[in-house]
Amino acid sequence: MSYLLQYNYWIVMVLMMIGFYIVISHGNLVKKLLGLSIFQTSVFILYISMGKVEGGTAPILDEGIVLYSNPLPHVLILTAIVVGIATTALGLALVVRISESYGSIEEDDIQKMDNEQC
Amino acid sequence: MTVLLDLLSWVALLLGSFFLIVGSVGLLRFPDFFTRMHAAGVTDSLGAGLILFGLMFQVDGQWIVLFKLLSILFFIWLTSPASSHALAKAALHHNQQPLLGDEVRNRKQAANE
Amino acid sequence: MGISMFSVTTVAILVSMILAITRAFLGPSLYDRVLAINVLGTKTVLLIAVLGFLMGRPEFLDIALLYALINFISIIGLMRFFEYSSSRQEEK
Amino acid sequence: MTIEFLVDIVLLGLLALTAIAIHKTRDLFASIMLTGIYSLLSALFFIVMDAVDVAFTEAAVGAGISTLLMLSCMPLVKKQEQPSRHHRPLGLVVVTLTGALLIYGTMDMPPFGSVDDPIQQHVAPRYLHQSMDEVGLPNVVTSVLASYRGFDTFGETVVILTAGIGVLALLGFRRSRAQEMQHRVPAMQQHMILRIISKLLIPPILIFAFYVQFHGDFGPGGGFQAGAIFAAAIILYTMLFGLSTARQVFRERYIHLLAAVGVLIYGAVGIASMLAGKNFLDYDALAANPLTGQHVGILLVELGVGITVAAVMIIIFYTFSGRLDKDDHKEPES
Repeated sequence: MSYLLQYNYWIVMVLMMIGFYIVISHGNLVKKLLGLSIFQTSVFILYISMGKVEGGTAPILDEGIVLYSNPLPHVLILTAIVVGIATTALGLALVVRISESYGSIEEDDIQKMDNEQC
Repeated sequence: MTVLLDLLSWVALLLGSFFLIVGSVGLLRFPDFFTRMHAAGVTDSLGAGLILFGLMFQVDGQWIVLFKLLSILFFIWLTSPASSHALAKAALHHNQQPLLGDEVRNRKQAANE
Repeated sequence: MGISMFSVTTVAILVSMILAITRAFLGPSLYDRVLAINVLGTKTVLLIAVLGFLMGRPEFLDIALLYALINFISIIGLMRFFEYSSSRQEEK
Repeated sequence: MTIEFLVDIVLLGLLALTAIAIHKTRDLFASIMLTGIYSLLSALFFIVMDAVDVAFTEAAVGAGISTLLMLSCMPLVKKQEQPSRHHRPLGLVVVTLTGALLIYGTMDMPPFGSVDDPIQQHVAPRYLHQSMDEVGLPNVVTSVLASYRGFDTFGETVVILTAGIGVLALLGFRRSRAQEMQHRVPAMQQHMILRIISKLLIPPILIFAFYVQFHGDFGPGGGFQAGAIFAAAIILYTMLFGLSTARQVFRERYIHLLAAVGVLIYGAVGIASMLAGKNFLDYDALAANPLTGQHVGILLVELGVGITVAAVMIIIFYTFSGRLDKDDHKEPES
């Protein structure tokens, strides 16, 4: 039973590794960004899971409620999500520039063109 | 009074849940895109409507909650037909023909369109 | 706490979400997937609303409202860019 | 176990399935859609974990804006992914090993959801018990975000501004006329019903954005979310009526200016509190009564964040779609 309580963390690790695997195994740059965002979201899930208190409620103070979940991870992740989209946007801008210069967003093609130029 | 409200909630929520599941089974089982669209409509209109109505009986004097539920309902009922219509139109323009037993009727409808 | 009406509804919504997400995974054409996502979005809105009541803090319905809105906008985005890029691919 | 536990398990299972489906799908459009579903499911998960503010942000930013940005650059790239020529068994080995090590690491973690976890002992009780006296806002997340960790949030806002500048630096320059003619996205002229419905909806969405902005002290919401919602409304307008029309309504020049103004407001509040003799971003100095000072400070700071986020998101979307739809050769006078 006590191991079942770690279930959240296990799934988070699995998600993280799927994201990681997408980043390293796919040659397509957009797909790599998608993998990165999966990785990112699973880190968010890990943080938020740690902040949960059994029987607690959302950290918005109200009369008659004593147990709240931890607000600190929420703050960290809230800003991280917005920074995450900033990095995604920058990555996409790079992908667009690459596709305009090389005509492809596949890693293999880009590598080949680079080798031919040398 | 509360018993009556609870009863109404139970009925609305159970019916809503039933329609949600029926709609999803249809979405999964129907043979082509346009029939699936029909199944999806059940979820959006009856399922969402009944569940939100069921919740409305439970607001317990918090009028702001009632207002929010009503605006969600308004929003869903306004947007989902619009997006379904646009989706059907887009699908039809991109060679997704409805699957019909009667091929002639199919042609006729396409001509009328 | 016993069986409350909210928990029954939650389970029903979860079941129907699983069915709809299967269609999104299978969906032969892209339109099937868009349709499944649209339905899934509506169900998410409902689930957020019901969870608010289940946890006894229904004032968080703002999130459900936001989701209804974002769902609509992203469906429009999907259709717009899909139509455009498929028409461009046909030209080539 | 309770119903919440069931929801938790089902959502995590669905998340894992969605991630695997993203890996399997070759069609990039479908992958992006599945990523949208993934964000949506994680937003739901955050609600179950009581993180309503995070769920709000994830729904607005992760599921909304991020998906739209991904989609808006899709016409520029090929729709289908090429199968990678060399299989990478090494990658699988690395991933499995790392995953196994991480899971081994979780064995030492304190049990999930317990009140005695080390994480619950440190600063969290102080925030929960004393923020009402020190800051005076019911939403603890907002008081930590804008007041206790105000300097951190200032940094995040600057990061967002930097990302906007970076995207402009990469893609902002104009291209030759011939290239421009190649990429032309027509506005969605044939979708009359969508246009009318959206016209009806955009004003309520903007009002909702303001509600989220100013209600953030008392419920879930705040500058980040409100900015994203505001931007989403304008993106909706841009998609339906074309970039040139949108550029006439929301001039690019002013939006560029606003992105900087948001950060300036934030910084100015900090400087003001320094001039009043306290630390940078110590809002107690802004009014005679510390609580009033906190209120004013948080309101201004959140406003700055909201303005910057909205402006940067609009800039990024304009830049991406300006890359494709140059249907505006009659550029509004510059």
